[in-house]
Amino acid sequence: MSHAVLDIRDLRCERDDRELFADFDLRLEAAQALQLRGPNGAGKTTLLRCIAGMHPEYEGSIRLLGVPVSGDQLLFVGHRPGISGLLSAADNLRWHLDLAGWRGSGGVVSAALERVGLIGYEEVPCQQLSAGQQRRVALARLALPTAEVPLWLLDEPFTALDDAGLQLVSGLMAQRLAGGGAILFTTHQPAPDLPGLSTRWIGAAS
Amino acid sequence: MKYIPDGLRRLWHRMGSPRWFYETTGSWVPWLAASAALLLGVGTVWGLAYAPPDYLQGDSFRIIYIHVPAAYLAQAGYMLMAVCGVVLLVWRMKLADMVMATVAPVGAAFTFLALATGSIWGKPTWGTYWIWDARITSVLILLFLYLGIMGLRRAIERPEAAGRACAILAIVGVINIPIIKYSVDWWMTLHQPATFSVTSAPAMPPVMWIPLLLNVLGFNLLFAVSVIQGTRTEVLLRERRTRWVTDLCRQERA
Amino acid sequence: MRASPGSEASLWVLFRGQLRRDLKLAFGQPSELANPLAFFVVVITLFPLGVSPEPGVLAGMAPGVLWIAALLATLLGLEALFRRDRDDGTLEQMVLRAQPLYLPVVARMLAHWMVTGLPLTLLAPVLGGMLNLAPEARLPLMLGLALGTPVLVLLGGVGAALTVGLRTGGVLLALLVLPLFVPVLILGVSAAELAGSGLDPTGPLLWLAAGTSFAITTVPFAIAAALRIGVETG
Amino acid sequence: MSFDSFGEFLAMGGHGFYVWWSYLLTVAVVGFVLIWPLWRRRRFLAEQRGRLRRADALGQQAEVESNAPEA
Repeated sequence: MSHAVLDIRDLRCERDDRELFADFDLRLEAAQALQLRGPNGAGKTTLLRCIAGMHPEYEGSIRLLGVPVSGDQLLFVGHRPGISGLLSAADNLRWHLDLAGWRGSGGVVSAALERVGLIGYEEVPCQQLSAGQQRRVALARLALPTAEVPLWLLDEPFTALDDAGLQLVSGLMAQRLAGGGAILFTTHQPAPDLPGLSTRWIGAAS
Repeated sequence: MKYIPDGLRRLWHRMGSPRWFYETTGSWVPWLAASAALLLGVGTVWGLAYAPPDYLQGDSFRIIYIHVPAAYLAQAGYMLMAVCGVVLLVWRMKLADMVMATVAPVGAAFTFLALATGSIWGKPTWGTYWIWDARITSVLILLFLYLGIMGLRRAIERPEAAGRACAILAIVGVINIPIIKYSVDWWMTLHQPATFSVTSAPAMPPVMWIPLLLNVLGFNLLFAVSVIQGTRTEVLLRERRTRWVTDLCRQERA
Repeated sequence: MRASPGSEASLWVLFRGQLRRDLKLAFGQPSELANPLAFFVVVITLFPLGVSPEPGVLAGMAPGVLWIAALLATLLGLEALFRRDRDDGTLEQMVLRAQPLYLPVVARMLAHWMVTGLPLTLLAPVLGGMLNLAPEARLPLMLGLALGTPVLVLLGGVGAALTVGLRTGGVLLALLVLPLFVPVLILGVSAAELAGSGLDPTGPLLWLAAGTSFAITTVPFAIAAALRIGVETG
Repeated sequence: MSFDSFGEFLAMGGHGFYVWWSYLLTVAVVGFVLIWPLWRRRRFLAEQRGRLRRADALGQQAEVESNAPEA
């Protein structure tokens, strides 16, 4: 029997003494993308953090490919960039490769930076880049070979990006979907044009 | 857990339920308190009035009838926190966290008592209220460890995270306690050691140690009463949003 | 191409990558590197001024003074140990992705030791000379610091990890870790004192070595567990 | 009985001050340890009662109960 990439059942989750979810189910198959929408405080970020294992106060079952979630099966891009401002873009990405135990050529780093349009900025400390450029460094992680994992969790991936950046990120997402990955993301903007995309409202609208 | 008989496993799970704890232990408290009062009454009167004076220390040795139980509880309390910490981290039993949160101030109070009585005992014996005796120094460090745990719990807002953080600290601390104790003992042998310490009274006759035993038992029961009462309160606080606690509050009002 | 998780080679990549990153970060800010060392030197300078410049008096208290100053200098660097990583989100990436988390934690602590404990150790004999420390005590002092500062850094790491998300960092951190430093302090000072009075310092040094190996193998697990709590939603 | 008179008992062979201070301190600590949890409990119940009364007065009993999942 084949398992869904992400299978959430009977999720009940609280935060600061307030119930965010009760009897919440969610199922995401390979090559599917799901956009979470809802007002601020509805629990979109908390849901992503529950899945990533960074919010342990929940009841219910969260399974990735039929087994409990393991950090090396997913890629999480949160509000915090995961990029150190004191290091260069290349050093930051190299560290992300090392974290995943990547043993291939380091050439993939410049390829990823080229993909997000940061050619020539490889060795500049990230804190000297503009906010949009820093955001691109964070998103360059999506273009690394270590991003080829079954599930992406993206929290507001389109903030601080110009139109070109938006195109770029939706391109990376489409590529991952074509490669058989599943994507769960939050955004306040209207959804970009992606194959296999559906939208789910949580919070007030439900 | 697979090889544990079913009945035992069910008991374990039931014990993990704060509500079960609250409803079961309520009736224990009066009995425990009465036994504690009896033991402490007999032990203390015996120790204060009937035990003969120590041939070296005179009547000031009667302080041991409270100092020893307090020092014992100070250490036992920390151990209990570490055990609760393991239970919390391994089995995620919330009740263990509630016990741990309750034990900290009680254990710290007894640690303070051990320290204060040891220091008061030092005045007639050594001629000064404070001497860097190995045991007293270890107890002082134990007090710091308690204060650290209490400080950490206060500093972390989410009770769930605070519990696990304190569990880690308690486990690290409990591994360190014997190391601290032995290193301090060893350090004393390098420097001028105090000739005798508050608990090293040579070969006590039964008329002196039986009251000590009674008091140790009595203090243990007292500790149990306090921890059970404290945990019951903690259960109510943490489960205040559940229906059974709301109902209980309504009943209390009526 | 991608190493299967857990294979030896990818474990090495994980360890080396973290170490390289942390060393780059440390050497990227020379001031933060120098501050604990400057603190160490300044504190040592205060003792002759505050207590007595008498060579005999200084020699007697030199081991203790050097060790306590080293202890406080270690403490100084701890608060920032994980804080910046938490703020920029690299800590949550590390906790999430690294398998096992033990390895990058060890690398993190090793890097921190290389920029705090190691320079302190190398500087100690010079400052010992200024405090009139007996020449035969200098090597045992250095050995003691070399063996003891890793334990200080590791135990301090537990405190730093436990307080990483908290607003009331510094004082609480000191309260958490200083009592745990006691055995290291006692053993380290004793080694130097024994050697200074012409006795054999190997006993306490061996105990320190035992403690260091025990701490290296076990304490990173506690740090890792504490970091997992630290990255949870606050 | 190791003392001949009540006066001697109080004097404790000249160490009365230390012995009685220790026991006084013990009574204080034991009192604290026993009363503190009870005091917390009383405060909690008073608070909850206040909350429930407020909820009742507002006719919003439902608010409290909807917040209360079955234990």
